[in-house]
Amino acid sequence: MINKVSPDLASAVSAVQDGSVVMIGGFGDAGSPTELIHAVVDRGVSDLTVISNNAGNGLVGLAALLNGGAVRKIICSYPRSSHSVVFEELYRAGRVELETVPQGTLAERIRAAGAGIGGFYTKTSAGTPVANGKEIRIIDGEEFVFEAPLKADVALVKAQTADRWGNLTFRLTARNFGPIMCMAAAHTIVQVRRIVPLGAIDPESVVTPGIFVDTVVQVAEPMSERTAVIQERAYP
Amino acid sequence: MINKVSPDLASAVSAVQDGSVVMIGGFGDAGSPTELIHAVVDRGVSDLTVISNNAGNGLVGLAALLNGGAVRKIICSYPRSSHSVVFEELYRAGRVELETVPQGTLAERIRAAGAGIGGFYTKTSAGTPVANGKEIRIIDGEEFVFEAPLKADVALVKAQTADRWGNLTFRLTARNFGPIMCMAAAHTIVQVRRIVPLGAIDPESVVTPGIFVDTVVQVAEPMSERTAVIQERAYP
Amino acid sequence: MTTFGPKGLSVPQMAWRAAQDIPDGSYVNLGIGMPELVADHVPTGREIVFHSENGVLGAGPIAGPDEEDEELINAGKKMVTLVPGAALFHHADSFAMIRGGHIDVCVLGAFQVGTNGDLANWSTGGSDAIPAIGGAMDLVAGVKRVVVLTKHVTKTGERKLVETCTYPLTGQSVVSRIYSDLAVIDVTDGGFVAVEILEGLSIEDLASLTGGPLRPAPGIVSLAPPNL
Amino acid sequence: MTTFGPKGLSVPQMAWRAAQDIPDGSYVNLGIGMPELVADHVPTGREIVFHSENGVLGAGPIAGPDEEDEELINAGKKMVTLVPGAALFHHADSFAMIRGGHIDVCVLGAFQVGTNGDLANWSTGGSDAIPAIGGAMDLVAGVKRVVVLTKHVTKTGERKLVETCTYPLTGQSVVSRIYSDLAVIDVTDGGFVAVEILEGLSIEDLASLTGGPLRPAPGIVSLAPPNL
Repeated sequence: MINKVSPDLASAVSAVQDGSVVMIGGFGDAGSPTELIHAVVDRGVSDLTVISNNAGNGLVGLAALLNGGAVRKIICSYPRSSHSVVFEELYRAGRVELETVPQGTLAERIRAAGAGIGGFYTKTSAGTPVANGKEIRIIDGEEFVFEAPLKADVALVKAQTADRWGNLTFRLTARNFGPIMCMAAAHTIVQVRRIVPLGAIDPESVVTPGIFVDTVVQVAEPMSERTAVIQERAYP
Repeated sequence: MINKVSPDLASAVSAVQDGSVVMIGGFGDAGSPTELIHAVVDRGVSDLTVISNNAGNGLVGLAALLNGGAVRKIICSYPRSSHSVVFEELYRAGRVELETVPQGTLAERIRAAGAGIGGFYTKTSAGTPVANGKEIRIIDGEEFVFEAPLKADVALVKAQTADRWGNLTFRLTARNFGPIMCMAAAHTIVQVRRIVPLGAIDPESVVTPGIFVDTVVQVAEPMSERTAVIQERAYP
Repeated sequence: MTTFGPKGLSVPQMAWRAAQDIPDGSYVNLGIGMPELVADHVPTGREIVFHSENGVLGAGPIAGPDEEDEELINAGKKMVTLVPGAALFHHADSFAMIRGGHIDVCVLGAFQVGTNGDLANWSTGGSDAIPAIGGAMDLVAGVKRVVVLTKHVTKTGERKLVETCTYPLTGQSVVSRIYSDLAVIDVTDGGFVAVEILEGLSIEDLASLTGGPLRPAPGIVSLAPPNL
Repeated sequence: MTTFGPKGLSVPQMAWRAAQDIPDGSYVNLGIGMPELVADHVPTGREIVFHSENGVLGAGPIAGPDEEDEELINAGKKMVTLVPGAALFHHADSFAMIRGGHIDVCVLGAFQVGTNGDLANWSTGGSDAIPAIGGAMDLVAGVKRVVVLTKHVTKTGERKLVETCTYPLTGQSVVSRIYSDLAVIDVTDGGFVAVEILEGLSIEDLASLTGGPLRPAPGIVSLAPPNL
């Protein structure tokens, strides 16, 4: 019998270890798996490499993980925001390493890892400093840049609904990196608002099939990172 | 105002010209855009290159197009079946060229064309005759084969529901190559059972967003290729 | 505010002007900031589908107080709405639209545009700057027509239309047209060509505020936005 | 039918034997033909999710007369059903599952298996043959564990387990285990190792029907399927 439902957050994130490469879903505060991240904060792990579109806001979620010193390196597309204070301090103090990747290249590298692609050529970043040191190939007269797949030990993702097989639906733009990160990690952990019986999700509407998911945990009412930032709440 | 709905099949397929590269959706008889193919037969075009998983069955659909002499070359993964008699005759007579591609490589090459990827590396076919003459690269100690994107002038696809913007849903395993072929063709033509008002398809459940679709035409009750083959019906 | 150069178009007027050129039926991506305003000025009767790279086609206006949903945001992280016909998808599919050449037009901001169409809009190259790229490099590499919406010069009077970009590039030879507060300028093989110019501004004055060679189009006309 | 060699397992018995080794919770792809029968013999209490490369996870049994739907087929183009928990997806996503290493086990037929685990199952290399590949090359390249279900020798007595494949390869060093009508054989760095052998058949007899070196596993046991 397949039952990917974990009883609580602490058990759910037990796959995260010192030195893990961790993908974290979300774009801005939509889709941020805040409660899963906090459970990782509680584990007290260190030396993480985080792959995420942004670099956290305020003092909760990814920012809390950074603030606790758990992160050695972050690979992201857009680390700057009006509330990315923790990241900026750590970065300027040389306490966190940053690799900036164009957003589409980030997404495609993640998908490539999930799809068994050994690398691909993209026009994105050709002729820019981002392409420095990368292999360039001329295809049909245009410059393309070689990009390698980007995989992870663990992915932390927020979705809307799951069944015990790990089939997922998402909600609005909280979908963003979730489905591809589920594909690209050796162990994918998903927090969902609702867990429904097997068969309750229309097979036509499953966004992420359960094969890409290892652990599901219910967080019925996830916190609003936006509100937490405005209220200057911190975790822990 | 955007209205991609075409009044009839003949107008719908007017983008197919002599020498066009034409993707045709379907796996077996599920998802075969039979009525669109017949409209192309009626146009009397020639010298087509067809990209499709199979090579047609009986004397309808793709087999009818082949039988009419419209196809110069077919790129597919599995041209053999118990009813692929037309293709087999033409192939043995040297009257149609065949390029056989592993099914996953076919799908990934089509997606690559749709996603602006200049080429990619896959483990599939490494060490087999299919890799002969292709670039091999060792990635993490394993042999990978370079594959180029596969694009088309026109795609013929069968879906279930469309709105006037071309948003699509599919039905069961008739989905197969449809969504990726929609992405990879300069002009995508889709036959659907139902046309619904804009907004009637749940944004969460749109499988192919309208941006990938150029023309939609209603075929409320598409023929069953399976039945046509059993009954030995021919087109025209 | 414009201490250097003549008083040009207001920001809404600039956005209005850019919006006039977007054909009916276009799929359009708007950069964060000033370009977002273009959506407010689509001419009546045109149906334009707005793409937001975080996974929306058919993004509608900014959400009203009763419509706000933190899980429905645009690329600028503002809460938005969906129009009928909208579709939602994941990031790889979203960037497949961008990189695969499916988006017709994108409107971006700029630090610098070179006479050859080079665009610099992600980093001023300062050693202390935190490099943030976002989707800009993908947009310029993949979208069919890339246009720029920008003040003609910076607040401190530096030229943004330049002979050669000195800031790190976003993309090479990608910009087709520039909508500034002073002019509409095409980027051609022969350099900057003004096709519309602010009423009362001479081509010489415009040229003096432009860092690369600039010439008037044969049929140059006045840039005449409504009051906005 | 087996005019050469001893009377071995029936096809359902072979499928039964392969099914016993599939762990609870596995994602499994079954090749077209004989391997499809493996689904009928999943031990009670195990939940196994069957993948069909034409876009299904959670493919159920062959459709009964009242359930038939021409748009719900498996990779062998037979009309099937869906089980609760099934998901549908397009071909690129389906092969991302295969090629990305997400499928645990696939069971394939074979023309030849080499002592090094090479598999040939798509073409006998005849000049008149129509080359048809399907998903086999993707499966062997991507699935975590590739096993083969095959008669030990062909109808004309040719060995299918060979020193070196002479037919065009499907993949190099990909096969982990072979379920034949005579034995269960692991493909190891040291060649073929019989772990189970048909009751009454000697290892020497089995070796004589095997094209490459074969040795018994230290704990070799009898192959004892139920009557099927």
